Amino acid sequence: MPLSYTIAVIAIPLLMFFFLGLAGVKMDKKLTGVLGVIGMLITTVIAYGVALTYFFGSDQGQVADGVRQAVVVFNPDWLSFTKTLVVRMGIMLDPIAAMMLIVITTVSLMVHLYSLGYMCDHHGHAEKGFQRYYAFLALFTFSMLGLVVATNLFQIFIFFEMVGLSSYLLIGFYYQSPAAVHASKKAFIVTRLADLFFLLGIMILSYYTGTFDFDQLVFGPNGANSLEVAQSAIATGGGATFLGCSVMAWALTFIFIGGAGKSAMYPLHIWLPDAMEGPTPVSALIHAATMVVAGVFLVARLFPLYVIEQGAMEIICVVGAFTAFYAAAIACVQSDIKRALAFSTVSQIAFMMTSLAVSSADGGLIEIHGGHGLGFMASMFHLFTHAMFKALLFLCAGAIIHAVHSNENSKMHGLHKYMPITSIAFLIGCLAIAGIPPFAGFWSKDEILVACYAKGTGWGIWMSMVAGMTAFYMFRIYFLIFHWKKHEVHTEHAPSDQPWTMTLPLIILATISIVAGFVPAHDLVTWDGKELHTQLNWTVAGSSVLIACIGIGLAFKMYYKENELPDKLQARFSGLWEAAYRRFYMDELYQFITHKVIFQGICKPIAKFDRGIIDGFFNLLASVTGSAAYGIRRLQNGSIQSYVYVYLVGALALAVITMVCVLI
Amino acid sequence: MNLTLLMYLVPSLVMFGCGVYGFLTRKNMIAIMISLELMLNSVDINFVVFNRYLFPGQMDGMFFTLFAIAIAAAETALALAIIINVFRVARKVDINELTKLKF
Amino acid sequence: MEIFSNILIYFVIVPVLTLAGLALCSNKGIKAIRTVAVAGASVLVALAIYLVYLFLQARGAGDTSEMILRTDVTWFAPFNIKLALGVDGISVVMILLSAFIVFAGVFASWKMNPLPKQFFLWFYLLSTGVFGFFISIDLFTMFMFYEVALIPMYLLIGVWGSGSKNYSAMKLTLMLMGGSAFLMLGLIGIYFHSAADGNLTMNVLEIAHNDAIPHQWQLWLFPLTFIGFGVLGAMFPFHTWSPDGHASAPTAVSMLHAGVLMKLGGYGCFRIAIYLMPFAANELAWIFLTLTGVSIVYGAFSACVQTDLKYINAYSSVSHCGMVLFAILMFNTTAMTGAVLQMLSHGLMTALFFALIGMIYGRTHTRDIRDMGGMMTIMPYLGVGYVVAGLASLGLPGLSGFAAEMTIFFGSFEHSDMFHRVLTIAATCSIVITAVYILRVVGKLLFGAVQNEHHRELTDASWEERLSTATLMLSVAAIGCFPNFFVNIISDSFLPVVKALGAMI
Amino acid sequence: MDYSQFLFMPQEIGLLFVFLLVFIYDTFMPARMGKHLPMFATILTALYTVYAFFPCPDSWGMAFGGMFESNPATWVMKNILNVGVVIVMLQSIKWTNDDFVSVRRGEFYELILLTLFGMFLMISARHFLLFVIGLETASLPIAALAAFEKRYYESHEAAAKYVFTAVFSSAIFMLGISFVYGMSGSLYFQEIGSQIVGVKSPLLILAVAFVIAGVGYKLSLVPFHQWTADVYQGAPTAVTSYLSVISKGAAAFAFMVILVQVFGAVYSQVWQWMLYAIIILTITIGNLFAMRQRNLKRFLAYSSISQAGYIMLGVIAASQVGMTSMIYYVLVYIFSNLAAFGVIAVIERATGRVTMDDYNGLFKTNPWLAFTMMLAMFSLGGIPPFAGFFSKFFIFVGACHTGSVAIYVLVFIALVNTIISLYYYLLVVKAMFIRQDECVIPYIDSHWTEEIALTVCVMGIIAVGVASGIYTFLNQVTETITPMFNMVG
Repeated sequence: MPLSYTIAVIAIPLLMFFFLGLAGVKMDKKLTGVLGVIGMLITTVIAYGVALTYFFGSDQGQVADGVRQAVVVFNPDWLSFTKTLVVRMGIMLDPIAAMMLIVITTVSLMVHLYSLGYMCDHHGHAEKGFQRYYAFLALFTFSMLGLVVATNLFQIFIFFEMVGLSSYLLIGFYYQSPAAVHASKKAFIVTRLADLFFLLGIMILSYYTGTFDFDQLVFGPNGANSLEVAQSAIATGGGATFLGCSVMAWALTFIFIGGAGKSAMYPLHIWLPDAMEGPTPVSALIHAATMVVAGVFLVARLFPLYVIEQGAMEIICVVGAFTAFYAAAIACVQSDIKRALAFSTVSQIAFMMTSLAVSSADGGLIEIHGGHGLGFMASMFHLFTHAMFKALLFLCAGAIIHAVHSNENSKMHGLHKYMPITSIAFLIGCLAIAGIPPFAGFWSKDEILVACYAKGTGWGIWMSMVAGMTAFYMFRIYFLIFHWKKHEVHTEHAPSDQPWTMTLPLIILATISIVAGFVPAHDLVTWDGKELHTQLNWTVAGSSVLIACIGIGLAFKMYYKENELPDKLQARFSGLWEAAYRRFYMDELYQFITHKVIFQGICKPIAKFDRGIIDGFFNLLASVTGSAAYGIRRLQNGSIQSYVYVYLVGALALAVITMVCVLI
Repeated sequence: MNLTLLMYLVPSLVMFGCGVYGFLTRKNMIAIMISLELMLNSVDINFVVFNRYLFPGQMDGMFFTLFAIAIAAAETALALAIIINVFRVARKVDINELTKLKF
Repeated sequence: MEIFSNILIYFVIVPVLTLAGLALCSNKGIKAIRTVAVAGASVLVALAIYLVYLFLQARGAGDTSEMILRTDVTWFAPFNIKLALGVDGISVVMILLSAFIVFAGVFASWKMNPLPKQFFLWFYLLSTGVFGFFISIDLFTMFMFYEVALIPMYLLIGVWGSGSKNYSAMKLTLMLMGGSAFLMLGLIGIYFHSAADGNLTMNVLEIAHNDAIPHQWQLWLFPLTFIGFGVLGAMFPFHTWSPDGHASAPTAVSMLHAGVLMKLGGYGCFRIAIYLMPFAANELAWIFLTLTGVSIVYGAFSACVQTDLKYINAYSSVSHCGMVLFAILMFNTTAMTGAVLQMLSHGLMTALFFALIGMIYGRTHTRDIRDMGGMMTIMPYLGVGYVVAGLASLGLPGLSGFAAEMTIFFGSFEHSDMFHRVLTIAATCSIVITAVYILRVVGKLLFGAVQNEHHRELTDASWEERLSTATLMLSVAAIGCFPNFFVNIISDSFLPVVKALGAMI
Repeated sequence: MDYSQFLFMPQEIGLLFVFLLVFIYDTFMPARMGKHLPMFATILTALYTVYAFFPCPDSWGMAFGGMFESNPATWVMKNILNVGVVIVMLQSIKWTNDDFVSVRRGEFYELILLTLFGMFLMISARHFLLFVIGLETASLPIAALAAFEKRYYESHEAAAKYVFTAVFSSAIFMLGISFVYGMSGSLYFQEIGSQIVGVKSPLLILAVAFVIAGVGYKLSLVPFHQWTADVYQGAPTAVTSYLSVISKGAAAFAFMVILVQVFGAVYSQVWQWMLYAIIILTITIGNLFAMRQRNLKRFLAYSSISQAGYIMLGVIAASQVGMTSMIYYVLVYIFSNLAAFGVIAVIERATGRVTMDDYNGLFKTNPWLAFTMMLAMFSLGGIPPFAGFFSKFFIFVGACHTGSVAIYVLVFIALVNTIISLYYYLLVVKAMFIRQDECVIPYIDSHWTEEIALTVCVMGIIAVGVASGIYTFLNQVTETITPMFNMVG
């Protein structure tokens, strides 16, 4: 299948958006849903075709002397700032783009299908705004696909905004609930703040390099990432520095902040838990699998630049490692399963970031601190697997919530015997994320840990510990939902497995989660397009599995059967527990800054100043004139003699003053 | 004794001053009119004197004076008529009556 | 009369004819009045589009002259005042913008009451002034049309306005006229130094080519003219007429005023102040850059706390128009192109905003966002329109605001000087603040629960309202999706200015 | 003597002729024919105006030993005044036929014509004797006219105020002239001008100040203005309008001639600065007072004071351009002010209401009157596309023509003042268009003569500005007297 079909992959969702958004209002709700699914199915098929062609078909000239290179399908000008600095809207396929195509379309298709069931009440009636929902899903899919196939940095920025918008619209889908509106607003503004830095980064970068295009920033002559090109691009900065750091370091850091906003890195993570106000399938698609990894994708895109600007890389490393732990710690105590999953997402994305960051320095340094990018490969691999099993977990959670009408795990307990399929699927997901072989998560996470150990034992131990926590909190959730104690039925009818539209995606994703680990990622998604030969590092693998098992065991001990242990521990470390439960008060901090400092401290005074001082000044002018007019009216007192007096004095004064001026 | 220019100019100036002073201080309109006459006449004196002393060769000043006298007469007539009108309405010739229109 | 062979003059003749036609209508015959008004507006749109076609054709045919469609007709010979017509890319797009907004404005004031006839009379007098300003390149004529466009505001607001309309109308008129007082002095000063060889001229192009204005004169003529136009461009601290004025003005007037009239300011700043006095422009740019930079952030911040829809919009206009002047003062083609894009974008977007606000106000009879909520469920069409306008305003890709602002930011950042860089970054921050207040109002107004149960009976937009807003929405999307089309029209027109400025540096 | 030199004053002769005819009609016609006298006088004046537009081929030159000059400029100025007078007469026809004034309608027209004759003398005089005669002829009858409405007390008070201050100022004026005569030994403008070149005596400065005061009185320049408001308010509206435009226009022209021809030599040292101060005072004080007025006649009085200040901007330029724009300004001002006064006169005649609050909601009942008034206000405020805008712009350009920074500052002050003036002009518009009132003035069926007058004014307001030919023509005319400005130093 010719690669140019990618255009269709982008175009179909866009058309679906306009079609469903405009015409959908008139159509039957279910019909629009089905149309959406069909459209997505076609998109997925084409995307798979294109991606597989790119990876395995060799007739498209994308592989040159063992290097898998980027193929630009088409690339028209969109907006030209100057003759040289031009924004283009194009489609480019390279390993990570192709991989992302698969990830996005797969998860999106699953979610489309799943939503057919999810967005209906128990009598199978579609909810209000069903068409709008599918239109927005299509819009998001379009934006995300456009993002990953971008040919230049600015196009990525544009689609960053677009995915931000669709996320805003979907989080606020239930726009009559204030919580949803607030959450969507928060999500948009936080990511917008990050995008501001992204924009500044692009400004600086493009000012010094004079281009947005990747093929001048990072892609070498053979169309794959090349350190030399990145080197020269950086060099165009002419060693210009700002506050002691090179401008390029600033630019790349800013760009990373942009990515961090989307990928919910600490301290910009606060929007993600609230984003769970949206429909659960949306959380699965946007806030677990695809959009939130945009930041990782962005860094991976500019990987060679980061490799050379070690300063920026260090920042990413620290932020990633810290976020991984921080989110995991919070995830351990959340009672709302979606929030718990959200924090586990944050933690997992932090894994990817860290792995990218350590990548440059991993085993066997080759010429200029390049590294053969095990971490890069691991990160992308984990991105792939994580998308699958996290989507699975979220969809399971959705099924559960749909069954018990609550997010609180206290309302669940012992659901295993009511909804076995969901339970097994969820278990698979947990095993995958916990990194138990042979499930998908094991392979990718193992590579990551290897990369981390290669950077330094400290980093490795730290990340292994976080991996252990991951296993613990995931199984804590699992046990609390499906076991712990007998389920007491709250609703009129007992919870049960959901209709096939919802279970089928679970099964498919579960299968993928089992087998995805055996995808030959080493050969396919490497930073320089060359095949990467690694063999399993048994010490790391063994230790990580061991740690995972410990975590699971702990969770089993504490949460499999109802017991006092959790409460005791909670009482023992109540302060810590409280802090973690309240997410270490980050939201309160933001609340304080935005409301007290900015709103009360800046906006209100400025508004007062405007009305009072500025406007007051002009009103003052008017009133002064008026009162002056009132004051001088006494001159005209109606008496002839005073008139004549003024006349005479005026004439004489005129004469005298002139004499003084002229004669002296 | 021969009179110099100053000996005429100073009195005429004084006359003018008196006229102005009278205009500004008197309450009776007739009196005010008289002081106006004083002013006009002092001007006439000026013209005549300048003509006689400085430019004896010509008559401009003299003629001007003649016309000025005529004009003054006309003015007086008109002013008197108006004063009478005012008197008809206000029953007074007090200048302070005429302050209804102001500000 | 060879002047009638020039298409440009018809941009003035058509509104005047419409005026005449309206004058002939009877006060009662609302149908006739509407017909005439719509006819006039449609003809204007058609003319404008044809003009764009002509322009592209001329440029395509390799006509690189600075202004095309030039015609000079002597008007006041003693002062060498001419009726000098001519357009370059900037005026062309401005004319296009004005035509579209006039078109939309006619439909937005469809049910205008009372005195529809008089309303449209003033409305078209205003349009006459606007078009006249854009087509003429003679200082006197420009200034005349400028004031022709200003004065109808007084009656339009005073008679058909709402709220404290008397105060607002008087304030707006006097402040703008105060601006034009500065302007008039500046123009006279320019005129008397327009030529070294004594034969003075009012023609912008000739003055620019003579380049005879002594530097020490430029230094105080430039501020006069720039402030004169800046007042209309809502430059801090001369912007305070804008919130009150807009709040009291009727819908179509707000549309036309924010959409087109405020653009006269930016256009004039560039065409007269900077173009004719590059030396002073270079010398004094920093003052006005600071002022405009302030108004960008300042306007955005003050918009955050407003509760009246029109006040919010007025302050965001201060912010966006500040961006226009800011970019114009950056003196490079990219930023200036961005400025014109921003004028287009802001014009359409704000017109859309005011149209929607007017329509909502006409139904709910309140503009206070605290009294409204859940409008999306009640009037979905207007709701969606408002969201679109909001997204355009906060610069979302695919809508006009994004292309404009990005061009401005990247263009301004081209400036190698640190001062300009810092200001640019400060200005860039406004995109976040904009998002804040736009989402705030969208969330309060459209989403959430319905505040007032009586609102549930309200109807959605009627056909003419849909037409009016759809026109604007499509234009916004068109600019947003195909910015390069407009950039290609605009950007070359800045070369002479940039060259003149470059010669100064 | 050579009677042929009377040929140099065709307009004056014609005017006298008209005057005599009216006088004869008034005296000898039977009483029942009396009601046609106003129409008769008006038509006659109109015909004469038309005739006066066509100068005799060789009518330019000096007469009576250079006392009297007739040149294109004076000719144009007189024609402009003629037009104004015709409009005033048209407006007053209906009023003079009212019962209370009908007995004296003859005097009204005769005095107006006589005053006009005096103004012609002022305009053409090149000798102080003739000038003084003209001045007095132009000012004294107005006192009688002011006292025309015998039934109203205000009329008498106005007349008294006018006559006393007028005589006083003419006394001061003549004193000034006597000084000049004492210094130069001549009363001919040009001779004096050549005599005082380089003279820098306090006496001269005093003389200049007194002359400015004397003529400034007629122009009602601050601080010689205070009679204006009271007289305008008290006098009958027809007289007020006549006073506000015609005599002001004539005085402005004569003023410029005197200042340039007589005192041109001391322009830059002496009278430029006097005028500078006077202009600032006049415009500002006039505006400030006008802001608070409710009575429209008084309001227009103050507005006309500040307008006089703008006219002086043309004088202070002391150049041909300045003179052109001054004449142009006067022309426009005649149309605008007469339109305003015309509306006021109509409404006052019909309802007797003259305050601004009476005009609330006028547009609803009398759209055309309101429209005319609005045009007048816009034109006075200098709003395009009406004539006032052009005249203001050109008078500013004319002033700045001198090129001195001081004048730019002056123009700037004037411009700032235009904002204030716009404010109070808009107050009237606001009253008519925006304000509402329960006791609004009912529909007024105005007389056709008044309608003609108003129509002429409206056409003038709209056409005079846009039709650039008028200004160009005025420019050509004044170019013929450029030599006059040569000795300005």
